[in-house]
Amino acid sequence: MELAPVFAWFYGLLESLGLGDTLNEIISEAILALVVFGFLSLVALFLVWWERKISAHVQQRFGPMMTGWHGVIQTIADAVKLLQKEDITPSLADRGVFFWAPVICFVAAFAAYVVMPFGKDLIVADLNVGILYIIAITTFTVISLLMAGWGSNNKYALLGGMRSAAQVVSYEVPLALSVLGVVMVSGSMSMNEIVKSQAGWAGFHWNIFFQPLGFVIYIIAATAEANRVPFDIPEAEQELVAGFNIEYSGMKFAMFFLAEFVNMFTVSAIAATIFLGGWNGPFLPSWIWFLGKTLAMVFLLMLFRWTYPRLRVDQLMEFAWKILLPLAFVNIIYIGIFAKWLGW
Amino acid sequence: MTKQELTSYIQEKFSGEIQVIENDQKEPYLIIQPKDLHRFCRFIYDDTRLLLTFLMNMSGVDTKERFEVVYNVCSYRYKLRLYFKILIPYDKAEFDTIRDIWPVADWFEREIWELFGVNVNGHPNLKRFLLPDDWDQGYPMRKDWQGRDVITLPER
Amino acid sequence: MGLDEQKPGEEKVPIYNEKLADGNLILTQANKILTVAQARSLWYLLFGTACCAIELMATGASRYDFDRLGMIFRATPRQSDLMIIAGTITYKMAPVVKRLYDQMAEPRYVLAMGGCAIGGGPFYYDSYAVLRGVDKIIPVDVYVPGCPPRPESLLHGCLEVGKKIKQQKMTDWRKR
Amino acid sequence: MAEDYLKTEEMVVNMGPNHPSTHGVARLILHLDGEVIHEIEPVIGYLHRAIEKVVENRTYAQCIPMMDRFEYVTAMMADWSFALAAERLSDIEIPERAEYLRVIMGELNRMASHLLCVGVTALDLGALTPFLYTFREREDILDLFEMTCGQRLTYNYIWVGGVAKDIPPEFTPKCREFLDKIDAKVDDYERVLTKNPIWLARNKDVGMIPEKMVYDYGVTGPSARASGINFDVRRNDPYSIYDRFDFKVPVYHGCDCYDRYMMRIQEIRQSARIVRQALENLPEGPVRAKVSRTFKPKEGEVYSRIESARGEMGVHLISDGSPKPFRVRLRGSSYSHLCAIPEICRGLKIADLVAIFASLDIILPEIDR
Repeated sequence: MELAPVFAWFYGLLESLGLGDTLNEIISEAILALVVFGFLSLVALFLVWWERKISAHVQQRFGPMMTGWHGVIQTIADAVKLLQKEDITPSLADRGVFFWAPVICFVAAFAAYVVMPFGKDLIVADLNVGILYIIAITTFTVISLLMAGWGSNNKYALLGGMRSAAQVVSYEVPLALSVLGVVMVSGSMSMNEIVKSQAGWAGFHWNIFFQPLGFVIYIIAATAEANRVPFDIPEAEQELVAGFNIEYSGMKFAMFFLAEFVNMFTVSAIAATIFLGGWNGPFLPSWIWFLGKTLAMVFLLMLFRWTYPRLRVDQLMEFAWKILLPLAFVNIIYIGIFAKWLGW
Repeated sequence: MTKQELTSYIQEKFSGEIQVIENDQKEPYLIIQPKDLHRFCRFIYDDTRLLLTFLMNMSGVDTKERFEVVYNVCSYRYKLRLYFKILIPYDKAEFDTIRDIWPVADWFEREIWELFGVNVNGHPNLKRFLLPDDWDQGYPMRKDWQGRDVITLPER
Repeated sequence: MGLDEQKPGEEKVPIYNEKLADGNLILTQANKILTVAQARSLWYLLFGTACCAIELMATGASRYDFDRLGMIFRATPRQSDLMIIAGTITYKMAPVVKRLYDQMAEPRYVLAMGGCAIGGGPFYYDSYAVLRGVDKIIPVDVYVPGCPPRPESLLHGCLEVGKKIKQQKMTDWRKR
Repeated sequence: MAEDYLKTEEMVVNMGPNHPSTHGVARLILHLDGEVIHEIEPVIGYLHRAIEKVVENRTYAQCIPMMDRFEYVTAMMADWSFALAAERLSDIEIPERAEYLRVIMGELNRMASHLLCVGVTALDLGALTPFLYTFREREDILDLFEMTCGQRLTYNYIWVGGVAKDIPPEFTPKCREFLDKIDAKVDDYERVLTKNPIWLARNKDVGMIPEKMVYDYGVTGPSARASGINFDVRRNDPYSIYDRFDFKVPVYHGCDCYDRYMMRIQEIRQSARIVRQALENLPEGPVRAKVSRTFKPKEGEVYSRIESARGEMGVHLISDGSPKPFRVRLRGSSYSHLCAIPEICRGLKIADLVAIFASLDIILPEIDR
């Protein structure tokens, strides 16, 4: 069952109330925002639980079992507990910066979903620079991490913030270049257009089949963007204790924590959208296809997390600039040649 | 090289200055004069027939009559072991450092300084090691030491 | 226990906690949810000094698996709820333990694991360096004896912490 | 001058005593330039429980539990080294079966310790999963110990004059079962780690301990053998009955963290070989010589050394003929290893420090005692 008609019906209902166009617009946007926010919060909570379960089963454990059926409401208990925790601001911290860092992180993580096509016609705003907007807005995360690192007035946090800044800035380049390959082929930066350009051919028109190299580069860079192992040096537990969030407790920490998982969902959703055909797929409703593909990508990232050790900070930089970046250029040249001469 | 050969070889080189104590455990101990310590260590470290390049252990002992510092060295090349000790009288509780030969002796000496109160000449880094920074109860490993908050095990 | 059974001399407990029937259902349920959430998500501080730390690691590992109870380790005291004192605390270490406890955010709980943390253990006699019981510097909620305790008894101790939390009332927090 | 503009202030970071990767309570004061370590100043003593002083007031039988606490990761070895020292000071004839049991327990404990080390190294480098895999096998070994002496960690099993009690009849089949599967399990760990490019990048050519530094700092055991020093107390200065077993002493020449890791993997395999041989030849008979409760060794002093899991463990025991030891000096190999850390880590990064710390398998009770 497609979800787009539901929203259309609802909008029709709103119009029939006769509140005037401006008010209609405001109310519907607000409701949409709430729906997306609620959905993403649920997804983040689910992902935390899922990650714990996957890690447990990879490691021959059970994972959360006590709270709810197989621990499904474990993360809700965690969230409720974190809400109750004392909110500590270190006395020497830079209060303003310390306070706003998690907020910015949280907002940046959620704002990317404005242009995400959840399904057929299921998009909050189809910007014509959609993918550019997403890349821009997710980079805000690094600002918040830097702020957290600086504002905490803790050396470990500072090191973590610096590391994350260096890392995200470096990996942004190959990431953007790998996305550029897709944009070159589809000829548009709108997320909807990109999805539509991959329709048909029973799935064989997905970008992953034409640009496997681009996909690999994207996945690697995206793992780094989401600060996941093997690229999780900003919060490397064994080196920097907890990295940038070392001084955060209670709800502020929960915001970082949820934002991290939302970020992971974001990069997976982008991968699903631009490489795996987005919501395209037969038989099932489009939003199920989208969710399924995204969760498959999340699963892949989680398997990375529980298999690999982490890289050292200089190796990380080397990998970005010496290997990924040239590869990304190769990818672009290859796409340029093929797109030009073979006329995809 | 057997243990007897080893001790006699060293005794030849340091004629008369070194006393050898044989004990039941077939582990002869050499007794070195504290003033010879550095020269002796340098010799056994450099001598090509010994190459006792490996300092295993240094233990401080309070024998109720004097302090002793026992050195255990061994050689990986020739699979030798050598134990020697220096005797330090209570009234002149000091000995020379050998941390320029074996850097690891730095820590061993610091420990002996801290727990026994034997001064180490030429050691640049004599500061609190195992005990808390605000420790003010003397040298706990001495036999006559009485601690403020030590509860002794009752005899049965 | 209903109100009717309350004997005259007994200390009066806050009504909203004990009485369900008389319209205070929401507060009681909220209290229950809040405390259960706390009890089921005890993130413990990764803190171990001696032998018990190895058993603590073993408890977190596959066979015993702390995660079943929703317990995961956090390396920083700010984000942890439960401090498991695993091992001997010496006089040199005591200020550090105190400081870590102070850094933890309320509500916080302490579990003393093993003989050394409870009362000095085998080092009670003759040792000049061991703090005889961590409860001399920080309040302890649950003691788990053993040298070191088996992982099962540690898990039991953690469940006991959970039980203790569930008995709390919302008004108790102010007092802490 | 460009250097003048780019000169940054040194940052002093206090790592520990409570830090996830200091394996206990080591405190390292790091002087950093960005991520690069200029200088490390180890501060120890946070676990100084005065074991050496305590045992001066204990009888020899009461000393053994203290030895367990001195080195809890390989407590069997610690018991053994103390018992060995006390036995050398007297002329107790150890029953044959007891010697075999000591070897079996010691080698099993070595395997448990190496499993812990490999797992913790992986954990410190960010891979949590191998850590849980190695702990899974470690639990099987602990089951065997528990079956024998009732404790999982502090065994109090190897006594002066033998071992505390005989193994139960179900020990041998269980142990064989474990030995049959451990090789495959070690292969599993190797599949996860050995060829993993990230693992190689993090470990290869990191934390070099050249031969000179081995001598300077008294690095022993697997860490020395990974630097090309072909020396094993079990083979070169055999104690107990190690001369009867056929085993290889693996030697690597890479001097880096990776070879120290490989060293431990190989030693697990070799230990399994020794245990298998010992089980094969286990004779019948008593397990403890007649040693009275107030055991009095002869007057004298002795230094006994055994090959513990992380290097040479020595006990310098001085007896004055009374039922209590006069002076005991415990030498743990981590003592020298931690002493060498500042030298090894100079100019490396924080992440390397963590890898080196883990690969040297430093545990603090050995150092602080």
